[in-house]
Amino acid sequence: SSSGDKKAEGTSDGGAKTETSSTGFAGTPEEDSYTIDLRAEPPELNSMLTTDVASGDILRMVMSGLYKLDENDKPVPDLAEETTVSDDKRTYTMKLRQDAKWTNGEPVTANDFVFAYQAVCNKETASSYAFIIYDNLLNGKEVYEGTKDPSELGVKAIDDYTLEVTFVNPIPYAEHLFSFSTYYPVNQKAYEEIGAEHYGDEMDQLVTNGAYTISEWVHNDHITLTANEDFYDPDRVAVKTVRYNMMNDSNARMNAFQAGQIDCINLTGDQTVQAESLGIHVENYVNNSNWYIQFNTKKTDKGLDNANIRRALGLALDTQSLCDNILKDGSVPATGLVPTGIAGANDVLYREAAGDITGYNAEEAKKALEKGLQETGLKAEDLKLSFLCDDTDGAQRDAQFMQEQWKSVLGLNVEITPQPFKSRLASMNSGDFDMVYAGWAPDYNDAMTFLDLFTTTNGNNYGKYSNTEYDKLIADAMVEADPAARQDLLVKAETLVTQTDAAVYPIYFSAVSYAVSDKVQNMTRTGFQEFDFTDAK
Amino acid sequence: MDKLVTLDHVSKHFHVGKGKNLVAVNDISLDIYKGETLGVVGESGCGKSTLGRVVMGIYPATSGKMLYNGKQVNLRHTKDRYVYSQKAQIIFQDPYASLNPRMTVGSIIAEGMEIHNMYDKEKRMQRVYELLETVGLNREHANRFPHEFSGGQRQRIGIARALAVEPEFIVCDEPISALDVSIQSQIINLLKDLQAEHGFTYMFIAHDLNIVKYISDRIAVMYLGNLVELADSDEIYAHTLHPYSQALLASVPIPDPDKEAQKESSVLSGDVPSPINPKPGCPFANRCKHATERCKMESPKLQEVRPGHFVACHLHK
Amino acid sequence: MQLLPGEPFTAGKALPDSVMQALEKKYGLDKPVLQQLFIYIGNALRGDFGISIPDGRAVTDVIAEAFPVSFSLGIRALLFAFIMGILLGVVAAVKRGTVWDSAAMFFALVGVSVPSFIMGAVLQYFLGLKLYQATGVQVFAVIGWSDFNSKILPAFALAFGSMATVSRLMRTSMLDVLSQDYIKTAKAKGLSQRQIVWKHAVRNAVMPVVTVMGPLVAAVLTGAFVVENIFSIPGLGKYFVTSVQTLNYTMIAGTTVFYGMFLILANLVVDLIYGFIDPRIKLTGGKE
Amino acid sequence: MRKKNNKTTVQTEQYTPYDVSGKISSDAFEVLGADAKSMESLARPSVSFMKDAWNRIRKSRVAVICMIILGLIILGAIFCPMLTPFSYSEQNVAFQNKPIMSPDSVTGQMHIFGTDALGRDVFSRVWYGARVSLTVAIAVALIDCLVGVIYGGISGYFGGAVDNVMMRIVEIISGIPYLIIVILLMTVMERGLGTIIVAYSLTGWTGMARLVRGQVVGLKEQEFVIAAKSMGASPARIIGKHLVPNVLSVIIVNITLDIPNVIFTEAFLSMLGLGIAPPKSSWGIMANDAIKVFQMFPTQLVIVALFICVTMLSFNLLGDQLRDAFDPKLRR
Amino acid sequence: MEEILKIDNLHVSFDTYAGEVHAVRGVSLEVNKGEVLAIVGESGCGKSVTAQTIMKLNPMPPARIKEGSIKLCGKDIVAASEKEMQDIRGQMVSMIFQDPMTCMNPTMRVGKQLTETLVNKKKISKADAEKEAVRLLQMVQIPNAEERAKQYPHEFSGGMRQRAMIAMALACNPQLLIADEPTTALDVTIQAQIMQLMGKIKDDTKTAIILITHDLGVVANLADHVAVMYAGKVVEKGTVRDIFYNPGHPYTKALLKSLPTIDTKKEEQLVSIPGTPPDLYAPPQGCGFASRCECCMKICRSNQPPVFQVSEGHTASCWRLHPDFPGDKEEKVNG
Ligand SMILES: Nc1ncnc2c1ncn2[C@@H]1O[C@H](COP(=O)(O)OP(=O)(O)OP(=O)(O)O)[C@@H](O)[C@H]1O
Ligand SMILES: Nc1ncnc2c1ncn2[C@@H]1O[C@H](COP(=O)(O)OP(=O)(O)OP(=O)(O)O)[C@@H](O)[C@H]1O
Ligand SMILES: [Mg+2]
Ligand SMILES: [Mg+2]
Repeated sequence: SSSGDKKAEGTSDGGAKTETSSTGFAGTPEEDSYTIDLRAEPPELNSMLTTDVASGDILRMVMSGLYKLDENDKPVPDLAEETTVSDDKRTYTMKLRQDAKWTNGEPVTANDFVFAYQAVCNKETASSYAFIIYDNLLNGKEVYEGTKDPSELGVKAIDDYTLEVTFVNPIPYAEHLFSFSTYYPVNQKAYEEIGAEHYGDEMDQLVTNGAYTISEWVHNDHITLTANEDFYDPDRVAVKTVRYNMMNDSNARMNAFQAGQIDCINLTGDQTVQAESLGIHVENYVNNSNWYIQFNTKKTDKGLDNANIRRALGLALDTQSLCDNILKDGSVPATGLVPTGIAGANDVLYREAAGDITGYNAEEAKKALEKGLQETGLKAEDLKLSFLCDDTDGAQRDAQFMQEQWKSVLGLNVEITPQPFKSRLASMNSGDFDMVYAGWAPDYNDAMTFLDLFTTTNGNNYGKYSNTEYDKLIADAMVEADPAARQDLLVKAETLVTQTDAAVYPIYFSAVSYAVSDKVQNMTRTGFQEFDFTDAK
Repeated sequence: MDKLVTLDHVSKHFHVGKGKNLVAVNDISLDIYKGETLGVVGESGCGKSTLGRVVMGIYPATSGKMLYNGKQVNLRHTKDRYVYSQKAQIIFQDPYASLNPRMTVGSIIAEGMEIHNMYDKEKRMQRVYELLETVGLNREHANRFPHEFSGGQRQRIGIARALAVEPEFIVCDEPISALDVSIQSQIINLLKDLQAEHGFTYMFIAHDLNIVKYISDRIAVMYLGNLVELADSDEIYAHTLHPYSQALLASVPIPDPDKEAQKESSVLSGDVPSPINPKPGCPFANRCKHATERCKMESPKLQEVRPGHFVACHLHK
Repeated sequence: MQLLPGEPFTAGKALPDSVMQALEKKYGLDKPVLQQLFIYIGNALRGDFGISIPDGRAVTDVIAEAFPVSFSLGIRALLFAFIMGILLGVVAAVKRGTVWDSAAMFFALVGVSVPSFIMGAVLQYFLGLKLYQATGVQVFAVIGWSDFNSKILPAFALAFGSMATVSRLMRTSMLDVLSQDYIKTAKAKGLSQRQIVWKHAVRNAVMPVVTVMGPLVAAVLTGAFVVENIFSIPGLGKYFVTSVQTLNYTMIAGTTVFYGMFLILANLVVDLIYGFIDPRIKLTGGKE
Repeated sequence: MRKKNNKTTVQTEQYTPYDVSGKISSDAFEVLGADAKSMESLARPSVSFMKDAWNRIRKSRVAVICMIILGLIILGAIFCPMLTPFSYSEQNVAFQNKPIMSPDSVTGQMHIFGTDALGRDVFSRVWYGARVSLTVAIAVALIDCLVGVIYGGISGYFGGAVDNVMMRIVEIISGIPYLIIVILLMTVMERGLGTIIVAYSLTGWTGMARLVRGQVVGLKEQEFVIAAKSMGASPARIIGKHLVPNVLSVIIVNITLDIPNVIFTEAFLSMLGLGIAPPKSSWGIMANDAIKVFQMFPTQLVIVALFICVTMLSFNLLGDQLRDAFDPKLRR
Repeated sequence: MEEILKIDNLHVSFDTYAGEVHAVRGVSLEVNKGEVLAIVGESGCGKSVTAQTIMKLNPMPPARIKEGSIKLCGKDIVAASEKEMQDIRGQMVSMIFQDPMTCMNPTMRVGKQLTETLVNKKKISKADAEKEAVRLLQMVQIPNAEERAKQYPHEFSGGMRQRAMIAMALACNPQLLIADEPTTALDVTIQAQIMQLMGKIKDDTKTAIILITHDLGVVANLADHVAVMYAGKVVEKGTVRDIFYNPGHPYTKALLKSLPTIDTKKEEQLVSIPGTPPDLYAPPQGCGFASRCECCMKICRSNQPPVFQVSEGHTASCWRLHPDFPGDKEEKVNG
């Protein structure tokens, strides 16, 4: 190993953990406390409004919902002690535990759920994730639009500790939904006292019921969680305090980690290689997100209405090389739209069941391009394509890689237009792009979260892809109660959109690699739970 | 003799900061006759240069009128000033600062002719050479830069520049104060010769009284922006009337040890008051031996007390 | 949710129109643009810069919280830049033409020639990490803004460029002052070199340096964007960088207006200091 | 010294050619009179101010070295990208982050400065980056200079209310940290060379304008300007012929000191991801990329940093030297 | 008479960018107690350099004493170290400069600038020093001395500043006061005030004064002895009366004639000295004045004239004073 780690090993000062250290990165000196890099400030700790991963990470620690995910992303009961599902798989009746308490001393009751779901379904609340309730719950749309009374929403408190939730369709991933932050309960009294405006803005403007409580929150710097003494199951707590730092700079993270100021950091691809060479303990998980190229099918003059041209652009990309040489963080080439970790029917992961749909093939790419050009009557010079991507270093780097591939394989000069995330979304929204490099993280653990994006009417269908066959496949899958049959429909749809029509071309399934110091134990990191310390055994 | 320039109650104020009014020239009326040399003397800061510049039209007067050859010139008018700028020229005190260091001597001298579209290019150059020779330099110097010349030579370049536009009237703003003693006389002689040759009218500003007396026909004495005495140069020396003029004359050291030793000392005490927002009354009152209550209250008017001899003092009626 | 590469954070799902409308109403974005602008200006004049949209906090609150950190970092950096810069400048001027002069000016040149983000990263790596690994003692913290040992490196990284500017300026101005007549007078009075330099020269030489304090404050503020980012300091600069990257317009506008006002204030303070140092300037008027 | 004789030699120190027997021959005392020719002759050859400054610069070793370095960098920026076998965007991803002097795995040609994280040739990128960075820097400096000189010249010359209004505008613009303005503009405009130049120029000229104004305010009270005025010269002539040439040296110095600032800003913008669009390279982009792999492959940063620092250093030093060369106080 | 200062064959050069400036080329002077020596001469002829060399105030480098000796009250100045010079300055010799506007530290109160020396040199307490400062200001006729001491220089008028400078210079009772053009920047009426004050100081304190000026009127008023300098050399030296009434050197003669007095008639042409002084980068081989001298002779161009005695205590350097000089055919200069 390198000299760097030897020095650190020899000189780690007097921490209790020194002896147990196997690699020399003992982490922070404080006992019974982890410092984790959260990378950015959680913008929204109001569970009804939150949309982002960082806030989700904190809420997961401080909130208990009906279900929670275990370390394998399997939903397990949390507050729901006993669940009965109706035969049509649309109604869930749950008995709640009676020993759960809010931090303001009130007990957690079924009404807290009813209140939360009704509030989310209220336009005034302006919840970005309202759809995840109103799309699924009975009468959701009508209540949201105000045509029906909130009391008609598919959620009822049978009594204080019995909750009944009714869905519009049978939902195979219902338990997964119950673990999602929008489905968390909210204490009505606290919410009304603090006011909708400020709920969740500061640590004292939030009432929680979970394993940890927020003990310190310095915005944009760090947030500290301390084990909740009133939690109904104190044993689940892995460590007394967890401090989340918010650091922007990847070098700073690496330095801080090596200097023992932090216990867990995410690594860039290059850092992964470096960390391994320094003997740092590196872990890796697939985060169930994918990155893909979406084509603007309305750009007729640039041949993007032609499936062959689109396919050529996709096939020309050596995704294996991208993952191996550029990303280097454990990401794998995409073989379809749905990432490897997404659940499928009958306990077989979806990807395994569906098999490989897409992949790199330079020869075919050239052929497809030729064919496409013939079909459209365009010349290669006419394809003055621009490639929209994020302005982050990673995205630009990936884009440059692809740009070079298009040039060397297809002889096309593609121009990169990096934009800040929000501008990129705005450009996508207004159809002001040729090709865009976009990524999608699942909202729930089901292939549908990836596939319903490309129906004609979906707001996220920025490429304006429209195929009635595809629309029908998705619509059928929505109401199909049999999991296997449903999955078949989805695989057909996936093949259609990525291969036959190539309206969207998947690039890779992303993974996260991270360094972790020796002292950290019982941390769960998966695609659906970026950090979780409440799975202690 | 004909009047060339007439100043009629000319004042020049500068605004220096809020509510502060610096009275550099206060209500001066005088005539300058054709072909004469009018000497202007006074302490530093009394407004001599400002008066000279007002006459030149560089500073528009705050109030009052100026007539040239009997015609009023409105110096706020660009046209008037342009026409006037050919008739009147100025020679400056500082031979170092008054020549643009980035221009050749030739182009400095030619500039005025260029501005006034005098002659064609070739003739202009010819004139430059002539002028250089007139002031005792030679034509090779035309391509050189001012910093290569000594002070006296530069002053002569300044004179050549003023002569280039063939003016009638030249304001000499202390043209010799910055020069060495041994050079001063060169310039004085040159100015005198030129006047004899071309019949120039000079307004000659200086604080060296000996030189002023030597070169001037009439002398104006200024104090704190005011004209306090005006008379023929011999007259003013023979019958000095204003106490300030008297003190001024007495203060000039004579380069002769015996005479210096005999001279009775009459040193003025005190300092010149500030020209900013001046108090009413005679400006000299605070230093004057003869000052009375009246002097402090009422500023004296310039009056002719002897033929051709004007003075502004309550002592003289 | 929409994904940012490598940073699976901010969601950006195309929201149903109904949700969009609800959000726009909540943030007052449904009104005509001009009206929004007037409302914004009106509010800004009252010190209300609106709501930072991703986290829903008042921009004023964010500034009130983050600025003190930036300020404390900036003050340290400025003090450092001034004290070191003046010392270097004085030494260079007094020992003009010697090795001391060359050394000081080379140091200063390096300062103006190395961008602060390179400086910051290099300092962090060598003085933060490597020194720690070599000695086992955390002489300088690598990140954060808490103990004294975490405040040295960022302040230094931020100050370095400004220090260089100050020292160069100080040297020039010092040389200028040293050639003034009143220094000759002081020397003629028989004062020692030390007395001349410190009692007579420095105060006069500092004046032109004070005039660049305004621009220097601006430089330090903008430099803080980088340094706070590198050292993970919860200051306004770090916020600003994030705001730019996420196009948080209210935050960008608020910070800009605030910085603008702050700089105007800083310039006022500089004027006051100037008047204090130079007795010729009275606060009511200009120079004589 | 107590000799009665009126005309006694007190000391004779000089060899006199005519002194044979202690007595000086009488023809030595032949009166020649004042030497009119040598009197007004100028000993030194005619040199213009600029020529003189140029002579001094040439004599300064530091300045010459700086100019040679800058000349080499500019020449390199022009020619090196044409001469290298690799283009700035050509990738060999399997051959990434290689040290200096590595022969390419495919073509076998030498990567003189190694390769970057995408397997691109650092040598050609650094020279291509020099093109971009220097173009931006010089373009911005010239635009700043043009706008600043005109603006400052007008403001300073006319003074009074005009000056007041114009300077308030400058104050407002420079009251906001320029980076904020640049960043704001960069977010609304399309990225690219032109945009950076425009964005930076929009704010950068204020410094020059102030400087020129300050100089002009001082100069316009100078007697040579007043002389021109009294000659009837128009304001345009005065500004153009008398004022601007006299602030030229200050302007030149300021340009040399401005250029490093622009290079720095470009680098900084690239660091924020607002620089020029990939795959083009600039020093800022390269520094930003190199910093990411700095701990593993420090040479990448060292190379760009060296280029940035040496250029900045050269411009700064040259600026200092120019300032000295143009300083009237140091002239004789 | 007690000799305070003796300069012998002093040569001072400046090493500059353009070459070596031979600013002072063999100056010999002596000053006695209670006497005023005036040094007159053209601008750039080396007056200030000579004076500043006495106090070693010239920046060294670029200045360099090439040759010669300076004895101040018997002390060898040329060999003195900087430390010794600090004791000499202010106590044995002090200096006032031409421009009172720039010679005082603008950011220090006038009183402080006075007490500084006192505390430093005389080692008296601050309070005493303040009292002494006020006394000094009163001595130089500054009204309201106590309040004035608390003011800054910019609140003083030019004349007052120059007087304060004199007070500062006299604070430690130096043996020798060097006044380098003390009145050039002032008005005539103020100049008269300063001259009167200097005369009084000479009489009261018996301080020797070196007065540098190019105004012959001032010389006539104040000086006992005069040294005329030209192009780095003393060309003539003697008592005031010698110089004014019996000048020996053509330059002195021309100088006296070149300026009009009140009695000069308008019709008279002034005697003008054509040309300009030589460039001290390349001083002429012969007499420095040769090129401008009306009666320049062959030998003047090639050989530097030695010092000749005109009368007792009156010397001049001109070949015309050589015993072998055949005499004027027609008196050009005196005519
Ligand atoms: N441009 C200006 N702005 C403000 N004040 C001015 C200006 N020009 C001159 N003054 C003031 O006007 C007064 C008269 O100045 P002026 O230059 O006319 O005096 P002067 O008699 O020529 O003095 P000197 O003998 O020193 O040349 C002075 O107090 C001066 O400060
Ligand atoms: N620091 C210096 N560097 C180079 N040359 C110098 C320096 N100081 C003085 N000189 C030169 O020495 C010569 C004599 O200068 P000095 O100041 O003694 O003249 P001066 O007789 O005092 O003239 P003035 O009447 O103008 O004060 C001049 O030619 C001058 O240029
Ligand atoms: Mg004047
Ligand atoms: Mg002098």
